[in-house]
Amino acid sequence: MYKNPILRICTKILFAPIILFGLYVQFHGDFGPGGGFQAGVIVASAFILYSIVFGLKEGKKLLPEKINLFLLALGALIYAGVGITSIILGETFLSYNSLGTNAQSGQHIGILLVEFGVGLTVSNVMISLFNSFAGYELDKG
Amino acid sequence: MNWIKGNEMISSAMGIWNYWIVFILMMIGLFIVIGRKNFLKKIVGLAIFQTSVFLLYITFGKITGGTAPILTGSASSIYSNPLPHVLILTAIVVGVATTALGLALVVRINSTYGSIEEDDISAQDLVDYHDQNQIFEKINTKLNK
Amino acid sequence: MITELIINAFLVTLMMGIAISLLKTRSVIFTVILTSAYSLVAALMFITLDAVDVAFTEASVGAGISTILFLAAMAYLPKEEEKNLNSQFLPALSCIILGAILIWCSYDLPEIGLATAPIHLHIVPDYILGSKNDIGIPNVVTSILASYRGYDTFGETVVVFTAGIAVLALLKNTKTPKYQNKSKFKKKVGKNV
Amino acid sequence: MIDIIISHSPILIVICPLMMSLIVVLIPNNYLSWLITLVTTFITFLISILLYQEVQNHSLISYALGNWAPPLGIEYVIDHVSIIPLIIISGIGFLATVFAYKIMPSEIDKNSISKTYSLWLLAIAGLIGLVTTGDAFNLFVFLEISSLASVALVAMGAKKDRQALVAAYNYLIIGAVGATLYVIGVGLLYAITGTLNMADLTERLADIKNNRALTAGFGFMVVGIMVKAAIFPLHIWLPRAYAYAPSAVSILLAATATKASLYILARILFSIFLPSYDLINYTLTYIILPLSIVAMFAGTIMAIYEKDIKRLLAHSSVAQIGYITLAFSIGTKASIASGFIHMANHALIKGGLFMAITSMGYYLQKRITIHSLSGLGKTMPITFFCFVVCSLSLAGLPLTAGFISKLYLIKASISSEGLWLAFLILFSSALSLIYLWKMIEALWLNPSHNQAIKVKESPVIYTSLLLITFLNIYFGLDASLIVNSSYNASNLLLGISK
Repeated sequence: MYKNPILRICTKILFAPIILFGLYVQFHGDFGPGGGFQAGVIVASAFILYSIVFGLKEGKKLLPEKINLFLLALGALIYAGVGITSIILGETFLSYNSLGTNAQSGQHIGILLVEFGVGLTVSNVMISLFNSFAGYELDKG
Repeated sequence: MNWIKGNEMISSAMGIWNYWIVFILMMIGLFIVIGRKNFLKKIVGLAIFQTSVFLLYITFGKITGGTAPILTGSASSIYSNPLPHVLILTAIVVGVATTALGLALVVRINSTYGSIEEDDISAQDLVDYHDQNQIFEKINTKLNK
Repeated sequence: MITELIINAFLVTLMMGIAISLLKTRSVIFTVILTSAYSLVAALMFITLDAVDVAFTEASVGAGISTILFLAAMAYLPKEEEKNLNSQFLPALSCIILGAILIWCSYDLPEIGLATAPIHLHIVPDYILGSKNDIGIPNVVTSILASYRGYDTFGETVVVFTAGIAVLALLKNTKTPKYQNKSKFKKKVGKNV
Repeated sequence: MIDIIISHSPILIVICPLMMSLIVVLIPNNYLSWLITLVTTFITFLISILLYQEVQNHSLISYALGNWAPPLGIEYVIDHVSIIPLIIISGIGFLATVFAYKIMPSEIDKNSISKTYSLWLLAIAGLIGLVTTGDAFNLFVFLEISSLASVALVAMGAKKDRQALVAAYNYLIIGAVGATLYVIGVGLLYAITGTLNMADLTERLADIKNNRALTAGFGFMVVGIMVKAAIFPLHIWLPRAYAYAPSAVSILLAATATKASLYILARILFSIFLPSYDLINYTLTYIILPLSIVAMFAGTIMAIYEKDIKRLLAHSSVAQIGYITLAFSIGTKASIASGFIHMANHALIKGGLFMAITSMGYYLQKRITIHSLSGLGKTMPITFFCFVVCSLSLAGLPLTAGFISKLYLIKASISSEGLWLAFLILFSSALSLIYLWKMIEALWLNPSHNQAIKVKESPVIYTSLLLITFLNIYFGLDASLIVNSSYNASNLLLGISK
């Protein structure tokens, strides 16, 4: 845990803009380069920066492991859920035409939901990867 | 097939020297995976090998004078091929997943074997193997008495 | 056209330099830094080859996250790689043979940048048209990624999920027999053989 | 409701284990996570039987994902060929889950059992996705899912023996290099044809003659899949991976993992590259035939000298895979059918043998080697009986499933290659009798070390063991089910030419 105040203050200042930029990349994927994977990594880098500077315990307080594991599974479940709803609505797996009022808005909704699921899973996987590597020394049997 | 020949004879390697560079990078990565004995270096070699394969896919998709596959509304613009980009987006994240699992295994191996060199580890396994055999020899001799 | 050639040549020589120096180094820190440099230069190469989405992913996932993982793992690993004792002839030979096969086969591959290559003619026009009319998204890569080949991305998310769960299962509360054999195993057996 | 399941069954069979693996991770209670895994594998097995009926009526089910027509979107193809590995994987997956109830807690520490079951379901879903997909790149993605999950499962064996970590590491690196070689092959083929869909690839490959990139792409794809199918020179990772994995995992992997890759090899050789006929003929007769003959003998000889039982069975798996690739390399309709027959029978045999060894290991709480086996035959009669039946089936003696596959293999090899090959097959299966007798003799005749252990075989463990032994005998007596579906498969594969 770095005592150096400059680092701590900068992290606090930087934390929100990184998340904001991650969300921008997430929802800007339709018009420019971006999408679920890149957004998930950017959001994860904010949390990793926080747990580097403030220490793993603070990082675990910010995002507890239980919630991290739950969000990890939730992202992929959202993706599979979109697929299952398109089956229930009568089309084949992962077809978005019937999700919205007309085919094009259905595609928009489907792509946004799917990208959000990918972003959620990728960000939480990267955070849990960092926590397992960083915390390995602490609870080694 | 006329499309291979392009505008001038293919024997002049002008059009495909880029492939050769990518192939050389691939072989350096593969050599690190096969040649080096350090377990961490093998994972680095695998990452290099996979990144070079991604470069090969993207060089397939390039059209001279084409722009990024983002529709700009004007009908005349030529777009590079978007399909290899989609495949490589998937392959990059698969590569990182393999690297993460490999690193977790290397950390565990280091904490139980004390080293991540192939020679030290196989030497320790050999010593394990002989210890086990000695234990069974003792059991057999006790049994035959 | 010439500037693009110069940039391309510069980036390629940079990558070649990084790859060869990776062969040479034995210090682990330098290897990790070189790997992330390699990913970053690859991202630049992707930009010159008009693959902007891939460059973004390679920079953030390839150079970003894998470097963090390498650094986090490096904290537990020995800092110096062993001197390689045995001969490198067989691996070098197999790589040279494989490289020769690849270069031999590149003569029949379509020329780089040729607009009439088969991959640009078969399904890609339908993707570009479809992405404009059916899906209405300017970024064709995202429309293919999420809608046309959405199942690939689903498999992709499950691969990331598997890696996350596997690393959690491997590194969390692990109890393995630490040094199984209590024999007089010397640390550097390889050294004095 | 039922017709929704039927019409969407090609995708449901993959999605059901995938989604359940996402849910099982979140369940803290170990018993509940096993129960959900059991129910999921049972449902998957039911859907695979449903699919088997579907395939019998109309011989090819194509399921376009995302409602996009095949060359654009990804397509799932289920036909006579892919239904065989599909049923093997879901069937053995269900049996192994039933068996793993008591074995898993004794081998993996308490708080990572729900993660292990999640990886277990992911491995099964990855293998099923590998078999059903009709798209070359989607096959790579599911190949990665199943191999990452199997590597993690093998590494979980580190609680018992630290060598599991090195075995898992080798499995990961060799598997990753193999998968990357496969991706290079797909890339080269994509560059010269422009498509990724397998059916579309066949059409477009037909009119490309003696193109160097085609030969190189074919070579890379086949070598990549040979690494995954552990065919002879590239099988180095298999014995240690199966020996040091947790016992329940080695049952699942030994019976299913290589079968999916062997199916992909058959799909590449006989359906994607069928038009380039001379290339296939050359590879089959000059590369795969000699390799599988060497595999038969090398695997058996290594098994004879092996002391650790699980590694012995892994070496014998390498030999049995040699039989399957030998059947493919002869290349006639009868021989490819015998390849599929042996694929099914070998899954039953190897599953049964590993289950018997695991139940012995569970009672002894020790690593099973030739020495620790002595005298167990008398104390555990049921397991010993099942072990004997499965080893007879492995050796290929009459009235067992193994005999059927050896019979059809020898018939096929006589009709096309002549007597020398049939003699080699008989000689190598005679050799395999040596290590089987070595084990049975240790079990029955040797005096047991400590008469003290009074072993009460719990029914939970030996029910699935008895079931798999019964299947071995049943398919030995009435093998019409396996033989007919294998002949349907080889007719479909080679329907055009021979």
